[in-house]
Amino acid sequence: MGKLTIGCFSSLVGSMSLDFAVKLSAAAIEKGHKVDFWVSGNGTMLSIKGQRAFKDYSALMKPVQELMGKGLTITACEACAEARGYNKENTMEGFKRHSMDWYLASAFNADRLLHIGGE
Amino acid sequence: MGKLTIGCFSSLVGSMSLDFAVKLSAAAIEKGHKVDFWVSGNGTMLSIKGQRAFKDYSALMKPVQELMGKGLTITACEACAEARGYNKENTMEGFKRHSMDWYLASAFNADRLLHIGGE
Amino acid sequence: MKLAVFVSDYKLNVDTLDRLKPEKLGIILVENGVYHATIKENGTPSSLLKKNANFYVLMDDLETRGLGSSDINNNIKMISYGDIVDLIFNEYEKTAWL
Amino acid sequence: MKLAVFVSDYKLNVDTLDRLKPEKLGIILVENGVYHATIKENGTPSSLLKKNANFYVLMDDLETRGLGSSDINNNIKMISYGDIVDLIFNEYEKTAWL
Amino acid sequence: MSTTKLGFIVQRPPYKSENPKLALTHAISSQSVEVYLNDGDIVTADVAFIGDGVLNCLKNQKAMEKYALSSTETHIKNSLLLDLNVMVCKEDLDRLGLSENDIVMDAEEFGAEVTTKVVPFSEITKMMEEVNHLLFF
Amino acid sequence: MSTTKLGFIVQRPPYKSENPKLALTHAISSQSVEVYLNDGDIVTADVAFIGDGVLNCLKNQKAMEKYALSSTETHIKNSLLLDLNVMVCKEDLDRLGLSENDIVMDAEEFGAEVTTKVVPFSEITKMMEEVNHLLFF
Repeated sequence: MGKLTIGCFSSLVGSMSLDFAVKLSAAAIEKGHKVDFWVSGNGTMLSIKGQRAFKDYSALMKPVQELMGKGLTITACEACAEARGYNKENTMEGFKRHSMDWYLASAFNADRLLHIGGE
Repeated sequence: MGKLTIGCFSSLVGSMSLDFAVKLSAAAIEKGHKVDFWVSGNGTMLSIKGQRAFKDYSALMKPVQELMGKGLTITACEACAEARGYNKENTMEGFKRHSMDWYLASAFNADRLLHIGGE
Repeated sequence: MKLAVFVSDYKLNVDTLDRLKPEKLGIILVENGVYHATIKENGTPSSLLKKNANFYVLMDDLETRGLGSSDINNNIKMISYGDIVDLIFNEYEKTAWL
Repeated sequence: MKLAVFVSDYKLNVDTLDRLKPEKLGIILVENGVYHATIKENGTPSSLLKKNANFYVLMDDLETRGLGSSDINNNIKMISYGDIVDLIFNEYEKTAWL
Repeated sequence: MSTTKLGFIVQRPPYKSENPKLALTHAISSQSVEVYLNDGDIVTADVAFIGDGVLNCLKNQKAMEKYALSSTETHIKNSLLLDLNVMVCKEDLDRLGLSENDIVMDAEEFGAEVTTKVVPFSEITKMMEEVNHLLFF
Repeated sequence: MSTTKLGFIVQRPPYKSENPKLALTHAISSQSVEVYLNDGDIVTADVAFIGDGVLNCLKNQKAMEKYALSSTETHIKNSLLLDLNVMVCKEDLDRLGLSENDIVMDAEEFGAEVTTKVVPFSEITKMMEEVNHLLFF
């Protein structure tokens, strides 16, 4: 089994790139791989607590929490989050916050890296 | 003097579309026009309080607060905000929250409408 | 109608502008749309500039990107945010951000 | 190198894919990239399908958009999220999301 | 008593961006805008799908099954149910090899009385001329 | 003691998206990644601008003056200061009518010892072959 590091940068909530990354993480964990998930830029929107699940909007908080329970490590870029008003207090429990070098460190021993930076 | 309604929907924090809309609002108010500003979709990111001003990121909280002092009316789509975890408690003071019909009501008697929905 | 169209991208992913034929057309280049005012790919100016329209480019967005007045085509007027406000209210009736 | 490229848009605003010439190329159509698998503009399949590559399309993203297996070109393999995981780990060495 | 007409123009495919769906939800909100207005004043919303935006209209979208997300198809049906004028550009359907059989044409199962109108681009141009304000998505 | 090489490829112009800047700030963070690693283990970051991404490299960007935002130019200079390998595709500069005079070639004023390398696309392909992982922006 291998290690997959996923970075999701620019994904809009409401686009499907974060949805894609979460589903891919689930599939990889299901197959026994280790997954590190990094969100930066607008991807940090995924980290805030208190997101409400409406059927008209991508609602990823619950799937992310379930994956954390199955071993997903998920980390938000601290500066990108703070700039957007996402601070330590309003971050979802279990969601880590680090500086950008965390992502590169995760890439260091990753077997595969999928960087979703387009847009 | 006229009334300008601006809607900014999909703008990323970090793109320049919200920056554009804020600067255009300032220029219109400077010339004596009334400006209504509606944010929906990811544009609702503008409404959260506690955004930190780093020089690497668009920092629009202070300019928006100054414009509110000069008469800008600014309103976020309530559902779009709630879906993203922006609730009443973490909304910037003076930033209104309404359902989508507020935007259309503002358009009703607007002399001009600039809808920034692209992307 | 008198229509002011805002172009904010260099590579447009819609063809709407080619299909709009208003009585009066203004094209306001903002954000990455400003590259249309300056870049000549393989020596050729942007095809957007061939349209029968009045062209404007936002000075702030040119300068942000390291571009300036010396780079722009001479049928394009350099404007400020205040000028955009006046254009919208006085010269055009409707706006379109593509 | 053995490269898996993810295409997530129908109208691409970069030309990178045309310039990549890896030893082995996989093109995985996801999100709005799935339209390349089905749409024939004016009767012609997407030019992307002319590339010398293995083509895959994510079933979930096809079906989300109202498309299905009957719509896709027959050189394209329909795959699941689990299949993507296997492709990444077993068939390709590096990935690129354009 | 006056009427302000808005034209919503959807130019891009669904899902990659939230915009096409927001176009529809905002257009639908024209039905409740009266709470803000004086008696007799109204706002109307016409919706036109052009360019690759016509891909929003494909039938059998499984967004709810696959991503737990309401589909753009559902929002088009809601728009018809609320008697919005929904237009789809014929030239773009032709270009993409699509016909009326492929797209959402009605919401009869919800009791909607109006249907989607497949029209030449010239009809959409006419709508754009007639409305007070344009909103491009 | 081992090295993991990352290739950062910037394909799009600056400012409209935050991505080109995030490419540079993430590449720069390769300089501090050792805190997470064992002694002698390192991560290197090569940065290549291709396609319209070469527009990131224009000189005299006034983002700070106009929008109170640090410019992409500044981040490129920081990258040079930290000895990152910064490459710019020659074919794309040519296509866009740009030369070395138009772009950020050094950060001498900060004491940087390395300069931007204008190279044919084939050199960038070679880098892509050599690195362990690719990150496209």
